[in-house]
This record gives sequence, C-alpha cells and structure tokens, in this order.
Amino acid sequence: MTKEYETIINTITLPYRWALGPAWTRFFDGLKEEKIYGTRCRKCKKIFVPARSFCPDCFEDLDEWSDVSQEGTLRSWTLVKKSHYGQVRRPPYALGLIHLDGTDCDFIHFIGGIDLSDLKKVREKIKAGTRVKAVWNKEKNANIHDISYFKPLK
Amino acid sequence: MADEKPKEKPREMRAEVTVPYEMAVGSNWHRFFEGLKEEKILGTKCRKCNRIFVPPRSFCPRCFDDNEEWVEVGQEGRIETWCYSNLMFPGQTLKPPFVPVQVVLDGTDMGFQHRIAGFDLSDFEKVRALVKFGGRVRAVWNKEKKGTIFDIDYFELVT
Amino acid sequence: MRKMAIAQFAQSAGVESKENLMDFTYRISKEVLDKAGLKRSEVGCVVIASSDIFHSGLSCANAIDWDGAGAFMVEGTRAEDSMFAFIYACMRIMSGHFDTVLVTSIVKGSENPENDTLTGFFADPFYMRPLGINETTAAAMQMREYMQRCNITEEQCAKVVVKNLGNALFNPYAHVRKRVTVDDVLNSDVVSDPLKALECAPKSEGVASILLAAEDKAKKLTDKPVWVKGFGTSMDHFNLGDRDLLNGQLKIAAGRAYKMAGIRNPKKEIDVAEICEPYAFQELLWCEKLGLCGDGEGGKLIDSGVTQMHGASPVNPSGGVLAMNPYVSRGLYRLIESAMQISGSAGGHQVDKKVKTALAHGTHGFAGQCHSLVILEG
Amino acid sequence: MGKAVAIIGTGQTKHGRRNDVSYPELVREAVKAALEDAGLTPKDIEGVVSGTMPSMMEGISDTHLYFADAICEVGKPVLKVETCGSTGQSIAHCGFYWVASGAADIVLVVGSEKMFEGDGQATMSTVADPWFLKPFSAGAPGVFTMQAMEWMHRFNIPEDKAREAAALISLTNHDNALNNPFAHIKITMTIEDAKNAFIITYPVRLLDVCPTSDGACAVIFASEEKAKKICKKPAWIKGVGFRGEEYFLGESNKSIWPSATEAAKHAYEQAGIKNPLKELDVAEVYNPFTYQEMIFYECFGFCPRGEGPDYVLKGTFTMKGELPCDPSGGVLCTNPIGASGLIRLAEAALQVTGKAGARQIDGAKLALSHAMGGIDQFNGVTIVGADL
Repeated sequence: MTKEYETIINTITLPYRWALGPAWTRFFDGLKEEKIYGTRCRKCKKIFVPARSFCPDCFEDLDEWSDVSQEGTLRSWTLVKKSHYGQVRRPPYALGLIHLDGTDCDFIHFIGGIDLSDLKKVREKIKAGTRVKAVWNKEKNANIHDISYFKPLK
Repeated sequence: MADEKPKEKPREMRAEVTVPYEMAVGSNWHRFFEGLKEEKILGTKCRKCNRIFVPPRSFCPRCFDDNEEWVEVGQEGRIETWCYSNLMFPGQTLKPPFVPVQVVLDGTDMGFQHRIAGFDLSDFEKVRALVKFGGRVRAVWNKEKKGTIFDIDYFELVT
Repeated sequence: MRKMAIAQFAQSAGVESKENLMDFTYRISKEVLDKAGLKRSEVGCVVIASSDIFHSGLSCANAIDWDGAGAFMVEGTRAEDSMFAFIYACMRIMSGHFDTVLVTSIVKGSENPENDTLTGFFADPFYMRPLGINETTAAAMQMREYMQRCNITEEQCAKVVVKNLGNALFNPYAHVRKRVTVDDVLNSDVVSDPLKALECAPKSEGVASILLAAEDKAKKLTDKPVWVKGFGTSMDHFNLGDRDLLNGQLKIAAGRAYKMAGIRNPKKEIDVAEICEPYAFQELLWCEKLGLCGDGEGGKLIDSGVTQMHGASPVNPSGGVLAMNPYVSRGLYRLIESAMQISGSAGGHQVDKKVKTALAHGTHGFAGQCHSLVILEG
Repeated sequence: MGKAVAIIGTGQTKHGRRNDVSYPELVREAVKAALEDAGLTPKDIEGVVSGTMPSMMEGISDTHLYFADAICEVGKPVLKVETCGSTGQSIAHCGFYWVASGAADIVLVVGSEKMFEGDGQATMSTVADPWFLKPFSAGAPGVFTMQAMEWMHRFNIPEDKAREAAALISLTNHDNALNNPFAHIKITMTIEDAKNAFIITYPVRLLDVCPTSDGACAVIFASEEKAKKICKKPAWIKGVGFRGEEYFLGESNKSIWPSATEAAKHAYEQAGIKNPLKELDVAEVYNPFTYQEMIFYECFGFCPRGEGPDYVLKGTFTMKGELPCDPSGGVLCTNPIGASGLIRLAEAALQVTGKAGARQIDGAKLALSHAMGGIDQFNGVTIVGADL
C-alpha cells in the first residue's frame, strides 16, 4: 500500500487473442519477407499503409495490393523520455510519422540507428523532411517489430 | 505472438494484459472491515425507510439521504437464496465446488453475499439435502483477521 | 427546438479523495439535487458518464456508479464521455420525453495507473499499440507538426501553461495550483519531445454533476438558468497516419454547434471559452479551429494576451485541463465553469467582462480524434 | 412527446467464432448489411451511436475510436453509450431519442462484441467490486442461478417442474436457431439432453446457458418524414423503457425483478399496451439463462407471477404458441453481448416488417425486444410495431 488511507489492490490480468483478419495477416506475412504492403482504393486511388481491407474514406473493399517503398520522408517525430507502466520499451526511444514514397498516408514506426541519449543532438539529426529507410530485424515473427526501426539516410 | 493456423489463413495474436489499480476503501467500508477484525458485523440504518444495510451504505440508494446510524447486526441469519458452483471460471477467487449464499442477517433487511461451508461439499445431492431456503446459518470467524470479507471464513448451518 | 438550461451543478475539488467511488459520487449528485430542492425520484432521467477506458478497474462501471448517481429505478443510461453524456441528456429533453435529466460524471484518477498506460488501450493491438502510441506520444507528434507548419514556438506553448496554472490559483476546484514561469515550463522534464512535463495534464479525480431542465422546469429550479444553445461532435479517422493532425474534425464539430446556436462570428460572439487542452499547445490549435483566431494564428493569440483571464476573450479561466484532468469528467468541468462564468458565480476566477455566451469543449482520442462542444448562454 | 421514429434497416453478421476477421472488419460487416437493407450509403447517415459491453472484454477501450472508419463515423456526430449486457437496448434508445429530438433524421446504431478475443467470464468477474462481490464470484451463472433459486422458492415452484420447463425453453430456442441464418449455436437436441447436461451452477446446466459469441448488429433509425420517403415498410418504435436497481444484488427482490417489470411498464404505457400476452404478436426476450427467461415472462406480464413454468409447458411461447418468444433462437444460441440487445430489436423489427424468413411469425404486427445487464441490475425494453 502506498497511500495514507486504506486501499485495496485490484490488479486485473486478462488474456487476449486478437484476430488479425485477412488483410493484417497478409501485411504481417509481408513484413516477414521484408516487404511493406499497402492496399489501393479503386475509387479514390489512394494507397494506404499498413494494408487494410477497406478504405477509411470511401468505405469500399480494398483488394489491390501494392508492395510499397521502404523509404520515405519524416513528417513528424517524438523522442519519448518518460516511463510509464506497461510501456512498450524502455525510454529513450523515438517515434515517427513517415510518409512512405508512393503512398497516400503516413506510416508510424520507431526512428533509430542514431544515438538517442542527447536530445539536442537528436533534434539536429532528425527533422521534418528527413529521409528515412526501413531497417529490418534479423529475427522475424510476422509482427510490426519485424521492422526494427526507420533510419535517417545520410 | 503465435501462429494458430497455417500461413495465409487469418491469424490471431495472443497477449496477456495486466493493469494495476489501487482503490480507496472509503471511511464507510473501512469501519465495516475494522468491525470484522473485532468479530462484529456492522450495518448502517436509513432514517427514512429504516432499512439496515449490510454491507453498510453511507447513503440509502432509494431515499438518497445520508445513513448516519451504525448498528451491530446479528451473526446469524436465514438463507435467502444460494447456489452450488460446480465449474471454475477464470477470475474466480474460490475454487469449486463452493456454495455462494445470500444471508439475511438477523436485524437486517437484505441479502448479504457470502458462502456456506463447514461440511463436505463434494456431493451436490448431499448439499441439497442440508441447505434449505430459510435455513439458519451462523458466521464462523477466521482466526487470522486481515480486514477483508474473509475475516468471516464462512457461514455454517445451524442445526 | 425545445429550450433547456443548466439548472444546478456541483463539482468535487481536485484533491485526492479517500472515499470510495460510490460514496464520492453520492456526495456530488446529492449536492445538486439539494440545491435544486428536487427529490431523487422526481428526476426524469439519469445519464452517467464513466469510462470503460480501464478507468477504475471495474468493468461496466455503470453497475457500481448507479446508486451514487441517484439512478435507482429511474430511467437511465451511461455514456462513455461526459460531453457525450451531456449532449445525450440534451437530446432526451429535446425529444419531449423528459423535463429533467441529472448528468453525473465519475472518475477517480488516483486509483488508476498513468494516463499514458490507459490511453494506450485506445490503440489497436497489432500496429499502433506495439509502437507505443498513446495520447501523449500522438500529441507530441502533433505538436511538432504544429510548430513546424505554423511557426509556433515552444515559448508560446509554455505561455499557455503559465496562463492556465495562474488562473487555477483562483479556482478552488482545480487540482494543480501553482505559479509557474515560461522558464519553469521549458525546463521541466521532457516527457515526449517536444512535450515537457508541465505541458501535460495531470491525472486527477473528479465527480461533476449537472441538472439539466426544460424551460418551464428550469425556471422553477433556479433563478439563473444557463441556456443550452447548441452542441456538436465529430469524429476523425482512427489511424494517426490517415489524418491531417492540424486540420482535424474540430472545425466541423464547431460548425455544427455554431449553426445550432446561430453564431456567425465566434471570435466576437463567444465571451469566454473553456477548452479541453490536455497538452498545452492544443489550446492554441483548438482556438484556431474554433474560429477564436485565424488558422495558424494560435501563437499570436497567446502573445496578444486576449485569452488571459482579464483579456478580451478569456480562455480557460478555470485553469483548464492542465490544472485539473479527471479524464472522463473533464467535459462536465468545462460546462460547469462556463455556467459559472455566465451566472457570475465564479468568484476569484470570474472574468472581468460581462459573459453572455460561453463555449465548453471536450476531446478524447489520439491528437483530438473526437471533439465535442456545447454553447451556453445567459 | 417527440417525433415518431422508425427502423428503416437492420444488419447482422453471421455470429459465432469469427477469428476470420478483425474486430473492425466484423462490425463493418453489420454496418454494410444495414446500409444495404435500407438502401443507403454512408453519406446518408447523420449520426452514429456505438456500444460494446466492457472494454476489458476485448482489451481495447473506447472502441468508438477504433471503429471510426468501420462504422462510418468519420466527419459525423457520434455518441457512445454502454450499460453492460443491456448495452444493445441502451444504444437503440440513444438512436431513438436522437431522432426523436429532431437533432438528426437518420442515425446508425451499432453494437458488437468479439468475445472469443478475450475471456468472457474473467471479464465479467471485473464487473464485481473487489470488496464484497468479487470474492464470491462464480461467473455470470452464479448470480443468475441464485436468482432462479430465489424465484422457485418464493413461488413454491417444484424443482422438477422448473427443470422440465427450462429444458423445453432450451429445446425451443435451439430449434428456432436452426431457422436463423445468423445464429451461432445450431444443434439438434432433445429435452433429455437439456435435463441431463453437465451442471454448471445447480440447477443450471450447460444447455440452460448462452454461449460466448463474436458478432455485430447495426440498426438504422429514421424520422417519420425520412422513413416514409425511404422505406416501404418501416418498423415504428412504439415504446422504450430502461430501469436499474441497486448494485448490491441482495437489496432488491430479484424474484419479481423490479427493473424488468418497470422498464416494460414504461414501454407499454407509451405503446398503449394493456394486455401484453394478447396484444403482442412476438417477443425477443434476452435469455442467456432458461430459468431467467421465465422470470422475464412474469415481469413482462406474459403470465401471472409464479406461473411461468405452467405457461411454458402449455407451449404458450413456442413458434406456434400464443406469444412466440425468441423465434431467432435468442441469446441462448447467440450471445455477442454488446450486440445481443440490439439483435433482439433487429429481430423484432424483421418480424413486424415480415422480413424474418424461416423464423417469421405470420402476421406479426407488434413485438417486444429486451436486454438485461449488470449483476442482475438493468433491464431495457423497446416495442416496435408495423403501424405508426
């Protein structure tokens, strides 16, 4: 107990098995083969990545698959410094909104391959407009971490 | 993350999620649990409808007024309803078989949730022969008190 | 449209309560009914706002919230957010089926893990969640984009904190009440660059309750009815990458509320705005989208001083969400502050000018995925 | 009173274990079906209401955010309403009041649950407080069984008779489900199977309880003006009601279940129904437990208190009976919780518009739909009719 008044610890632990559905299953299978798949809408012609089964704008089914570029331009990013319960990894780590070449939305992933310990230096190295490229994990499990991170080019 | 089905068929992703909470007992229930430590069952009384609440309420949900009067209620009562739990569900504290019961403690006006034990529960038919609606039960105290609902270990049948 | 008004309201102060969820709720809804001189059983219906965003450690929170909200055997329901609850309550009155609705919103932040842990559960389990997207990391990326595209400086964002926490000094219901300087903000720990600790809302607890009534009834329940003139909500795409983070749905939600309230020039007609700004820069961005200044002019707005408590267009005289962040309840807190400003009962945090029209805003989801607002009038 | 409101389209997924699709894909299936049924496109929708049971069921909170694209919410006014098991009725009521308020003419209401993604009973144990109820949790059946026992005792219903009636309800529902293309559990069974099935919480046996299902349901509500323009045969909302009791289940008499009784009464008053058994043509009662279904019959005035089993054994509630109940097979055969209450309404709407296919009750004009939630705490009722 950490409080000065009486409390009860109520820790909830629950098991889950989330169905990926066909589109995300294929997307993650693609990552295993070092491919990033998007799907294209026949109506609005936009390419969405990660691939999905329906267009978020037009509500149409998407079945046109596209192996999209693994390089892109950074639109925005953040360097996470603070820890919290259940965090995906220990800070510091960087996240970016990446516009992959040829697609019509932003892809989210870690930004890495650079020293993240000094915020000032990080701010000099990565900026909006920085070109980044996917770096693959050697060990692949058909999940989003099959891409290790996106690395700034140059 | 594990593959449940062969490639190309949609997969599932498995995970276990844990979220911790630390919840205030509140002054009202704090007093109830302190009472249990002294082997007393305390309730509160609504001055409007005169009903006595166990677990105690700081207010009456019907009259919507403060319950300020505390009373010690009987440690015996009658069985309002019960069931026989035969199957273990995840998230369950007690292991089946066990007998959840609503006891109307003497001097109170509503069912209080606890369990009946103190005899062999393994055979349902035997349990059914002993546990009756309206039957009398009595609180059996746990020697070790922790200020939880299990300070009352269980209710035993009064024969 | 059937006329309706906020007849009475009550809110808990931001200090941590040692009372349990149920008793804590009762005190506040009881206070509202007592003020109105209304019996619980005379209420037409009850709408509870409490959250399943794993807030409280109890599923189906309406089960335990029901009694304290006064809902025993009264027509009732629960919404996931307090702005939703209030808007739904308005609809119930407009439908003509009810004359009074008691809206009570409940959250006890002190019992929960961090905001970031909880808002992380908004994310899908496959993509955004394993990458650590939560409201803070999403807001941080939104902030950087805002700074870059609109030339907003970190100092301008920090000024929002200085203003709001300064206002909170006068608000006995606020949670964080301390005077800070721009330097304090800029030098506070980096949470998720460019967001700094003082720019992120705390985790608070708050039960707030509003009695909403149709015109005839309202006049009987209060001397100072605060009329509901309009409301609006709108929702954006789920995937952060599918959205323009600087041109979300707030403009559309506001358009709906303004149309309903007959507001043509919000900048002139809104006397005071209570805006949900869990991250400091969002106050500036949301002000733009609400039409309180031009697009891209959020920085100039804070520099000009007009949004100060005694400025021409005060924003967050209560101290806003930066000073008090009971997640689900924060919408009702904005509404109550707006109602206080209109009825002239805000005491130390009452703005100088005469307040006829006030705006209350709420948001939840990543980087403002969902926005709601309500227009109130004296 | 407010404007008249009608249902102009319904859609359901095939319910069951749906790990072939993700959660958003599942709800979109129901939305697409409802849009198609109403002959509308996403653009026509002016507002969206959604709800599930609790977030912990699927481990995703505030699913209205997650489903934004899948249920046509983007750029639209939205509301999220939830009341545990009764969510399906509560979101329907929200759609009703939204349209009745005049704030929108066409509102889409979506309920869903993907119970196979989590652990249903473990999640339900998180509804109970950690001080008093959770320590004695025996899953949902524990609570409902105690209620059934209390009811049998108070009305002196012999256990054998109740068991016989419960078994007949189980058989009726399972038979009915065979006629429902969306139903989850489709098995052929006998009375003896039900009576001798594995005991879960005595006297409740395996075939007395509902399954856990994945599924979604969408219903489109419209104002009188729009409904008459768009829809050849709308189902009109005749009455709605929702009530809840105290949190601690020992404080109310669950054998006469005040919330169920009053919710129905409220709805009957609006619909002008005085003798439900005679006036209603069909009912979709939320029936996760056979014994509980009989308590509902009594609360809804389908039969006198304590006579539920007699009426069941007379065949009153079978497909050919005086008041057929759950021609869909009910919750007993399909239970995606957050959708279940809305499915009841969708089924009732199909019945009064003559679109229920093999499970159609001939000439049905007035139908009751219902849902229950919480720890025996909440009940919601909606009455629909063929005529305005």
